[in-house]
Amino acid sequence: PADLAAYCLMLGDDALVLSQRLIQWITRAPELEEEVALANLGLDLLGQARRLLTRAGQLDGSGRGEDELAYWREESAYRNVRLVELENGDFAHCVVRLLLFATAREELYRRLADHADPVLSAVAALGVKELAYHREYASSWTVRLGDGTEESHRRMRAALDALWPWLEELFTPHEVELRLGVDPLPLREPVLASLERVLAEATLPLPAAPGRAYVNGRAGRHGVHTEAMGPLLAELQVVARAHPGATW
Amino acid sequence: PADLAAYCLMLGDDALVLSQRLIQWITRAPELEEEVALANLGLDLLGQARRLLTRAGQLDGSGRGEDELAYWREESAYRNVRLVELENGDFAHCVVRLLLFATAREELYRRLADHADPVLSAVAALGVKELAYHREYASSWTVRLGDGTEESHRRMRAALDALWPWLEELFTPHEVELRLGVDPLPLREPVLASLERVLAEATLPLPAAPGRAYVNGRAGRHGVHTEAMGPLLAELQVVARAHPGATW
Amino acid sequence: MEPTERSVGRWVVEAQAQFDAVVAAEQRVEPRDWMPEAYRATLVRQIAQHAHSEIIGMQPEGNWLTRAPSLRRKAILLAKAQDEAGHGLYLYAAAETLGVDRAELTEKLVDGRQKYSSIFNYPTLTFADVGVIGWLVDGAAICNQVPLCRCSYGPYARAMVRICKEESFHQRQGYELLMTLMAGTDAQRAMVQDAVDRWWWPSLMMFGPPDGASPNSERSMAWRIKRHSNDELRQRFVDMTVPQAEHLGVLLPDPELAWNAERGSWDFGEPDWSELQQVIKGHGPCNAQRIERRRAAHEGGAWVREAASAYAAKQAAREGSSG
Amino acid sequence: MEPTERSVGRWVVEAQAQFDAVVAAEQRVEPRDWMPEAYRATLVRQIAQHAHSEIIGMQPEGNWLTRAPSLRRKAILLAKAQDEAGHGLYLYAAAETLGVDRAELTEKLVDGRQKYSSIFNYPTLTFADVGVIGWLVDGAAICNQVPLCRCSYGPYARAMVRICKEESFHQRQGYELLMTLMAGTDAQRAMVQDAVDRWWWPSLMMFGPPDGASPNSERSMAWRIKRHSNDELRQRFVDMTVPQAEHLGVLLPDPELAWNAERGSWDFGEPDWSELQQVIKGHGPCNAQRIERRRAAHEGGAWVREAASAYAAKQAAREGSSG
Repeated sequence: PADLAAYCLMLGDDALVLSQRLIQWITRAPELEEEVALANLGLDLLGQARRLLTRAGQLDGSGRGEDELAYWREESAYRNVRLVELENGDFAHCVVRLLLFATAREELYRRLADHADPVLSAVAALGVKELAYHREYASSWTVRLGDGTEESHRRMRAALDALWPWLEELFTPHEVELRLGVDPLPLREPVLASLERVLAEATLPLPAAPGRAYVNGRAGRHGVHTEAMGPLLAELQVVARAHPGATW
Repeated sequence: PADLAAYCLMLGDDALVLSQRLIQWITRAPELEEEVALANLGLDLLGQARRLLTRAGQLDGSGRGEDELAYWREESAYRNVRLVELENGDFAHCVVRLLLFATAREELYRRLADHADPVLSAVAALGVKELAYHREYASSWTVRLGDGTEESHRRMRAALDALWPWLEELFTPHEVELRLGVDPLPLREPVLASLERVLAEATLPLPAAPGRAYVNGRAGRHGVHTEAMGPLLAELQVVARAHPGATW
Repeated sequence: MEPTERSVGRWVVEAQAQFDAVVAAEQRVEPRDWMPEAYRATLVRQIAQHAHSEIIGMQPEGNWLTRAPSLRRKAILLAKAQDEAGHGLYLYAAAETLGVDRAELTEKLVDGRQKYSSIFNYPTLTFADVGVIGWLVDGAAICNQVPLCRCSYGPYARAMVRICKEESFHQRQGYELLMTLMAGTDAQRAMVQDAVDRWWWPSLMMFGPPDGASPNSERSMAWRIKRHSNDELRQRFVDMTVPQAEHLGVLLPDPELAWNAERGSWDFGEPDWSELQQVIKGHGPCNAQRIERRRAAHEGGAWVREAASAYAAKQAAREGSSG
Repeated sequence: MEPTERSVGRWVVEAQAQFDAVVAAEQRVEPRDWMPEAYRATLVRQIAQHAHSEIIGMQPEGNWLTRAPSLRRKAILLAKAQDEAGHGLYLYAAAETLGVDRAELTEKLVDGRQKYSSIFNYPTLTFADVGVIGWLVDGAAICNQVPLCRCSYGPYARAMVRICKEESFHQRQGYELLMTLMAGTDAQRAMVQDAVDRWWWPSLMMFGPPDGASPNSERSMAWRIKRHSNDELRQRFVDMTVPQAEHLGVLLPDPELAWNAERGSWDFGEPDWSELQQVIKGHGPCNAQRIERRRAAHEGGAWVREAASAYAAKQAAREGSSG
């Protein structure tokens, strides 16, 4: 259960942190329909995060609830991949990050939908539908922006160059994943194949850049994040931490 | 002494918050010489803030030191004017805010240099020299950017339009100032005259916009700030507050 | 056969009579019906202002989305922001039935030719503001908007039915947040009182100037766009809110607030109309910030909208050539 | 009288002999002296890389300027950032004595044609990193730089004297911060240990690849630009640092670290050179972020520099016409 708790934290933190990045788009989106859609995606991910964090708190024996885990852990105890925490850029950056994450996470949830843990399998079974919508949303914008104007094409290439090197971390197994038999490496091929199809339709080249280096072998899954993570958590946690023990 | 403590807080908070905004420029300035200069200005203001907050903590009988006042007060207890807390914009915005603030603060410090309180008078006596340099620095950039290129002129006008309405608050007396006999209203005329000279040399028009409204008669000096203040304090305070009682 | 001037004249007179009869009978005017130009213009202005208010109104609360102190409150607030964007969409669609388009209205918003509710030019300073906006600002909006569900213009009336239902839900959530905070720590209770102190008077000003100073009201009433005077609605809001404040345990910051047994209503003080005037003229604490944010989103999103159009055009061409 | 080819040839031979003699005698080569082209190119590359490192090196620590947990630490860190900008200025000035200009070097930095120290491509994740950078990174830099104070090229040597003095001051401040944290709470001590765990190996890599894999070293030594091999300096750093770590009470994350009585030195393990290779090739955790920040500041500041030039030109014209 300690390993399963740690795994729920990893997936829950991915969802929570990406949700926070999407929320930062609200009142800043290029069109009102996108305000609605991004809020919708953010709500899906926030819902997944709440169920996964709650499950982690049950499994690790600490009795911590979703809020205790979200608001009172420090940065090094957060286990999300670095891709989801990077600062927001332009809308192309938003679309590309969603595309990379949703394609990989849908593929993962599909495999977890029959996991032995009833909560994890339920989150995955519902999540696979949600993520399929996220991937569709991101794919359709990828195609429109990639095959839109020269400027949108250029911005999409820049976003791909910036984000692609962080994708590899999603396929790099952590020891907890290996012990649980949920090695993410087999996701790599189908995810890349799917991304290749979308990028081809979008007239965008598949980037070839290698993954970003770790720090002495450690990265997001080990609590070693980027410099974007501290300010993100500071903002997320500031009100809750100003009122220890309060109920909201 | 309660009034004098409150007054030291007002001036100390002005200096601390503007210093924090200047510090955010580090590694982002248009030229290395400006990195050095902005750090220098930030250090001056930070020094003033430390002496003024320390004095406020002595006078109010609470025994709070500079760090307790800087890191453990909440937003509504901060007494700076709103001008200093507004989010950074471009370098023109930085220059105009410095110009407005430094011109007004130099004028104030000149009058406070013979104040009965030995600490306040010492801060003012040293500060008047520091602020004269700040005003000179801002004035010389105001002239260069105002009378530089079309683009720099346009940016300076936009910065003036954005910031001018917040200037008035520096001349609007708070009851504490009236009781202490340090009404800031008499500063208004000499400050405006000085600004008019600099703007004329910079070929920039003197803005005519009225001051920004208060909220039910309250603004920065009463702890009613703008939406820029919360994130500024969250960033300033996050590490200190994560470690209550720690020494650094 | 071209209609003669006289036949056009007679047709207009008949159409006007038909319009007047529909309005007087409390029936709905629909987009294809003839309507007086002034009626159309009034509606466009009012619906646009209302749509703009929904969109600008996302900002003060949106300010707390990333900082909401529990994940449940974050989800509630995010769903509310989503609803508001949706309300904006319905209302712009209603305005479009009158022959204007959304892009044009957005341009008018960002260059200051059209207004939005002045209440959103005040800052949100603590998380309690989220609750107080739900309670007081949404509450006042509902007082203003419920009569609009019976507005003579069909698309606007139908949009308002849906919007009012969701607004009531938001108001209850706001009040529930405040109940939770008032049952919490001293600091939480103080946050609520401070937020009420800041939002009470601006909320009262949401009903507009006193009746004597409200020039367009009479005609809007005749057209069944407006049904109650500003002062009537303000009084209704005060009477509804005072017992809620008592139940919450907060003090409304008005020393003149007193029950008037004779009128069966609460007496209350005069808002600071000069502050409201400053805010209306663009000098409120957040006017520049709100418009700037909207402008930045709109202009910063131009390349995205252009790309979407370019792609749609390419697709249409491809389908045309293959079909 | 035009010099003949032969006379030029002889002149070069004599100049080269003169240069060799100056270098061998541990005297200084000055900007107006003749120097071999390869010497000049090597110096430009090294001084530029050094200047870039000062400027890029402001970022990892600058990341904590706004969050420093006491006002005293904030002031210290701000003064340090100011010093680093100053070091960058001296060093660019030293490079300019060799006939290049700062703007050109900055262009080469932001488009990746010139490097900076790879150590700055690691993230700073807690405030303890500020102390550890002072202790380990500045410490390693000083080991590298002290010999440069005797570098054969005068302007570089003189800049290094001033820089080393300030770097030592920064290193002492970093160590003092760590002493304070180690005397503090459990959480503070854990922060320090975590930071040491992350920075130890990258610090060792600051001395460059092992001697066998360092192709340009020999010539730089002959020219008295470099005086010790990478491995010598690395050993010197380890020997200096181990007792400091013991005094602090932190563990260096190397199980092979052991006193070798025979050598009178500490034995230590092999850094992960493959990770260093990734970082050098541009794939480190922060390479893209560091260059992007520098590029954004440089390009975002173009209008300011243009305005300053335009104003200076106008002023010159005005003085010309009035003078």
